[in-house]
Amino acid sequence: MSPQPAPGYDRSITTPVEPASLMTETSRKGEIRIEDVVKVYGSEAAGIRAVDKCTFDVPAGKITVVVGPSGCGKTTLLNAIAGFHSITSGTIYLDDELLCGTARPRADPGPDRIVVFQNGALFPWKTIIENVAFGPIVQGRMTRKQALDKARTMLAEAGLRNLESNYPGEISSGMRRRVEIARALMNDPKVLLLDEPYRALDSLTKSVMHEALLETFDKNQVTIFFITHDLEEAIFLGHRVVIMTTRPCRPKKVLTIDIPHPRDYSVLTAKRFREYLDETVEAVHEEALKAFAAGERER
Amino acid sequence: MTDLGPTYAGAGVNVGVGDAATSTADVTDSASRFEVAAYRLSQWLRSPRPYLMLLGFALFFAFWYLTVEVWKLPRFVQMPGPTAVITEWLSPDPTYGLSIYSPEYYQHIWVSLRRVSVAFLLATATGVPLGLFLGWSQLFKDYVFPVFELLRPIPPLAWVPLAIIMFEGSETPIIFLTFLASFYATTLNTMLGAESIDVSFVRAAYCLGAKRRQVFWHVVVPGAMPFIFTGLQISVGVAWFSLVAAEMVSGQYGLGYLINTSYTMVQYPTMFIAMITLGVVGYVTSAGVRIIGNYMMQWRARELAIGGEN
Amino acid sequence: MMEPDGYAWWALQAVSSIKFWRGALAIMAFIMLWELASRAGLSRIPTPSAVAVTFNELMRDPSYWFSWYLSTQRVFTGFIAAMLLGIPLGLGMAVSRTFYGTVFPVFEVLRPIPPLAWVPASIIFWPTQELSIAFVTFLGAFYAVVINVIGGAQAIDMRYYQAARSMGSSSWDIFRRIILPGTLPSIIVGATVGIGIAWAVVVAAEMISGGGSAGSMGGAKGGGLGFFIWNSYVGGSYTQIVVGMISIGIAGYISSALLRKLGELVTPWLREQ
Amino acid sequence: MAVVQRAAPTRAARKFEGGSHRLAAPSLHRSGDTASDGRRAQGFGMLAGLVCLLACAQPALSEEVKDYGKPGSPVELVVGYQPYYTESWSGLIMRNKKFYEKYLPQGSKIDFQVGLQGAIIVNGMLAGKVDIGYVGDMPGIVSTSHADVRDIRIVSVLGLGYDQCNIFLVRNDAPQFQSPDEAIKWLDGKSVAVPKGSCTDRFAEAVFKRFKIAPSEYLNQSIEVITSGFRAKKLDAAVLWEPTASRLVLEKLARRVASGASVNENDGGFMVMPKALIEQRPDIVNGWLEAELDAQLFFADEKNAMAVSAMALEQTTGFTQKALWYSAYGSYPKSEGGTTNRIVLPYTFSPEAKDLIAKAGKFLFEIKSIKADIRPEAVMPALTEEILRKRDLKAPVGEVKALPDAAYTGS
Repeated sequence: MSPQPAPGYDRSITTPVEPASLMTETSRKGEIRIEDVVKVYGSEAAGIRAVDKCTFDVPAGKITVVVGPSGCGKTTLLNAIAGFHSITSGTIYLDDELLCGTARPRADPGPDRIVVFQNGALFPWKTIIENVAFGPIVQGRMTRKQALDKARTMLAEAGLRNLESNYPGEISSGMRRRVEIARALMNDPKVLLLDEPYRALDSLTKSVMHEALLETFDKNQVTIFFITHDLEEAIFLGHRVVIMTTRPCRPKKVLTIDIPHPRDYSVLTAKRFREYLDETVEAVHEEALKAFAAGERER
Repeated sequence: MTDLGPTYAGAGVNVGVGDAATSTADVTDSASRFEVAAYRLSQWLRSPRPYLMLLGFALFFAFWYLTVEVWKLPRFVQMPGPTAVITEWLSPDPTYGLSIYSPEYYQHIWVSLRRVSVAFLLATATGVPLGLFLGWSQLFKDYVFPVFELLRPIPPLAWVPLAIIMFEGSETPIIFLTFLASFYATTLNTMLGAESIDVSFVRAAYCLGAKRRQVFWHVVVPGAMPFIFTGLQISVGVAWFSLVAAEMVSGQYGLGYLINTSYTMVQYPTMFIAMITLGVVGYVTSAGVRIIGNYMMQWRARELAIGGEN
Repeated sequence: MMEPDGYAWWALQAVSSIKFWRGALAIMAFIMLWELASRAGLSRIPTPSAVAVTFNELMRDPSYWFSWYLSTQRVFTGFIAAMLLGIPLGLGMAVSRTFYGTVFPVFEVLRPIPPLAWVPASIIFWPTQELSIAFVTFLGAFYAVVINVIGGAQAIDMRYYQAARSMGSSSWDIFRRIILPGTLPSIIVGATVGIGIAWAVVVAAEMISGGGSAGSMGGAKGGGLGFFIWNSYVGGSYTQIVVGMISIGIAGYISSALLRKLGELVTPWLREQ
Repeated sequence: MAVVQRAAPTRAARKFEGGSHRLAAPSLHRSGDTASDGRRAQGFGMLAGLVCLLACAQPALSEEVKDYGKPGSPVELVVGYQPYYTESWSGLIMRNKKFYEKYLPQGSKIDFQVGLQGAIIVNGMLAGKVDIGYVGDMPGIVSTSHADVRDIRIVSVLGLGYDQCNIFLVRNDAPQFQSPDEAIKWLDGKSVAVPKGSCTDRFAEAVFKRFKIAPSEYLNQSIEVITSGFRAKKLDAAVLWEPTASRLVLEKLARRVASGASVNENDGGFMVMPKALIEQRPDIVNGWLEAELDAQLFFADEKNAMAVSAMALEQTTGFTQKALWYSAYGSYPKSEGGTTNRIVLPYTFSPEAKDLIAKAGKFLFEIKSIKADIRPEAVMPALTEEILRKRDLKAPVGEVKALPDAAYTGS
């Protein structure tokens, strides 16, 4: 099922569109500082050490992409930030507010850090619009009518206008990803945590999704913490790319990609892109070999 | 050798009447439900299925008719033949006093139906919440589930004598036995339903700011719904199983009682009428639960109609 | 260190886990509650202590074990017949459309009739009481086996066929190499469900044909755990009823567990899932 | 019926339990049904139709008749008898004293099988598993009404009685009744249990019709279920036959308040045999009836009271010898429907026996228990009359008298 291109989406115009309706919140920063985080599953001795002394920053309002071989602990890190998993030691700060540390090993999940899951997590038993309006209604921030109206505008902007009353099972997986991001943005999160969201998509849909994500980012300037194992995707999307070692993961190389935003597809063939690629592919390949040798079954 | 050519297009699970071999991708709202049903019906009629079905029934009745009435094979001769059963069933003045014209026939059906529905509703009212809590809170499950598992292997029908002793009158033991069978099926399936919910839905809900209670109502309950209805269907079938046994042992009215009494009164046609009625009523009740299930879960029905995405 | 998946290691793991202790505590509480309730005369059910005493006596009584033997024999005759007939029928229906079209509607119409409704008819039809009870257990297990086999055969992924077909295998190869192994897991599931139902049905069949008003000839004899419970009820010794119930629970549990074990042996590729 | 939902919860194997809900259109088949598919189905249908027609044309086998062998040759017979039915204790005595061995050819094997009530024996006879039946009046009459399955005839009268197969029992804490009639009226609106299809069932429905009584529950329960029902205090009343009635009274589980004698309704026990046996083996039938006469004479002799109750004790479970003795020889006060001569043993079809059969038959047809009134050829008095004439005895051949309690010498 080929996704219909969103109407009115035209990359040719260069001036960024000022998203008036979304910037009402106080200018949120959304900077994450991860310091010496260690995570061991199971008992100290016999357990599996997933994250080892991991330290790096996720700048506010920027896209940070974490790349690493499968099963190296990236998802554990994301889960720790989101508050699904506890950490053994070290600290994670969000805008200098402590998310989790030795005192409080597990952060509380909240609408400031919303996760977009690998296989998608739209509630199949709610229609598209109910899904999108779910957050504000549940938090009691808006009445049902207000939430539905705002959801309707969000969907319209994302070009998903005529799908409001459909169920997630009835639309393509590409469209589902965009609804999921719309659902997240409804809550004006400080950080969007994306756990390899485009992994299951074919490459054509993937490229459309990349451009849609960039377009959404242009409008919202929300901090994005993006996990993938696809290097090209990382460089194309990210302001900053963090290359992780194999398990237990530690940042091996941190790269700032100074290709200006908003980027479009032409970037892929740009010389600068290739240089970044050469620089990083060797590092990533090395880690991939080690992971392969360990026979790590991708969790 | 028979054809093994598998088909790939739209070979998903069909729902509702007939075989939804619709490979048309866009079953959207615009095509009204009636047109879809009409299309499926015409598709069904053109295919050999209805004729095979008739053939199947014809063979079954022929076998029954021949062995009992024409060939009179040794073991079969005591059985009443289809003609005897059907004439008794439809005759305004039945020889043994029971046919579609006699009010007593409907009283038996009504009593059995009432018992099954009371037991079924009780089992649903207790089984579903218990199942949901078992699936939802690990602590609750650690304490309650072992006791549940301790009692479950004992077949509900082994409770017949104890039920007769424990409960007053002749009605409550029967209700208890029917309830017990359904209760196990409903609780277990609901629990499995609650447990089978993909953890990312729960996490997504928490992310979106839902509190624990809201997650329970907005995620666990709807998510477990398909399993709950599987459980309810099984529990209706199982309720009929134990109702029959309970009625046979001691009771008044009810199809199980009717089968048993017509056996001791040597009225075999009436016994077969009761058995067939039991089959039909059992089928109708479980079909009813299935239809309610499909109606309640619109999202699943429409998702499956299009071959169901992963 | 014990090798990780050895039995001893598993047992140690089970005992040390908190879940085990909570479960044990809950069961203890349940039994205590039962004891107090019965002793206080709340319910007419005999107290666990009395039941334990009777259980102890019965252990030495050969006729008690003989009823185990009879019931098991009836369950397994019915069960094996259900497998021998059910699996081919299920596979046949899954494989050929004509067979499915003809047989399945009749099967669907007969299935809602509870097996126990067949007890009187089965007493009339079959010459001996053993056969009539075995027929009823056969019916109980038969439906579950056929349904599961059909379900299993259909759940086999299309790609396996296409792969086999592209490698030029004949219909027989596909049947033997794809459908049979593919359906094996659901045959096991069907068997486990079937044996559970068979045990429940044998109890009632023995009760009804042994003692209930739809009794068959040979009045007092009959035997089997179901009849043992019925006889204790009629004889007025209520503790034996509970003993009988527990025995059937254990028997049913053991046979299902055995089947599950067999299932794991037969389908090794499913183990590490 | 705890249907185990998920043995091994593997996600891959889709599991179906007893009640599968949406059975997928078998995706193994071509989902688009091409014409060839249709043609093959029709062809298949044609073939099956042909086979049916061929089969129907086949001549019907003769009605399945059991072969009892040539006259004079040894025979194997199954005798369905009721040790739990005092009126038919001649069967009990036959089993113990083996009188038939004198009259049957050498090497004949007789297998006595216990039936909890007459109807079960009749079902066995119709299924060809039982050859001779000792049954009450209702099952006896009902057995003759299924000639299409197996032609069964009543050949001898085991006994008639006014307080044998028609005893009203009530729970101990029921009010004290001045008279049996008052007791019977008390039953209105109560839960009454009776083994359906037995002589007490016919008797109870006849009495209820006559006294215009409508019990709140008219439960079909076997004698065992009724015994346990009284023990568990769940039943108001029951209509039973001896010896269970005496057992309940002696074990103080229930009180006897009335019987057939209080309403002048008698009942009887009969011996039934298939026509095939009577026609193929007159020697066996006569031999058996001679032995039956000896058994009834033995039963009628007061001296044998203790011996008979001992035999009964040996062939029943759950009964004391005292209860068994009381069921046949005990004397119950008039206020409880007691009678002086407990059982009359007519052996052949005395006028009372004939009139009982006619009355009962008409009533059973009225309440639609049998398809048509009794066939005249269903009753065959000639055989027993011939034997009586040969031994120049007259019906009734004896009576079982109520004896004083002292006569019971057991513990």
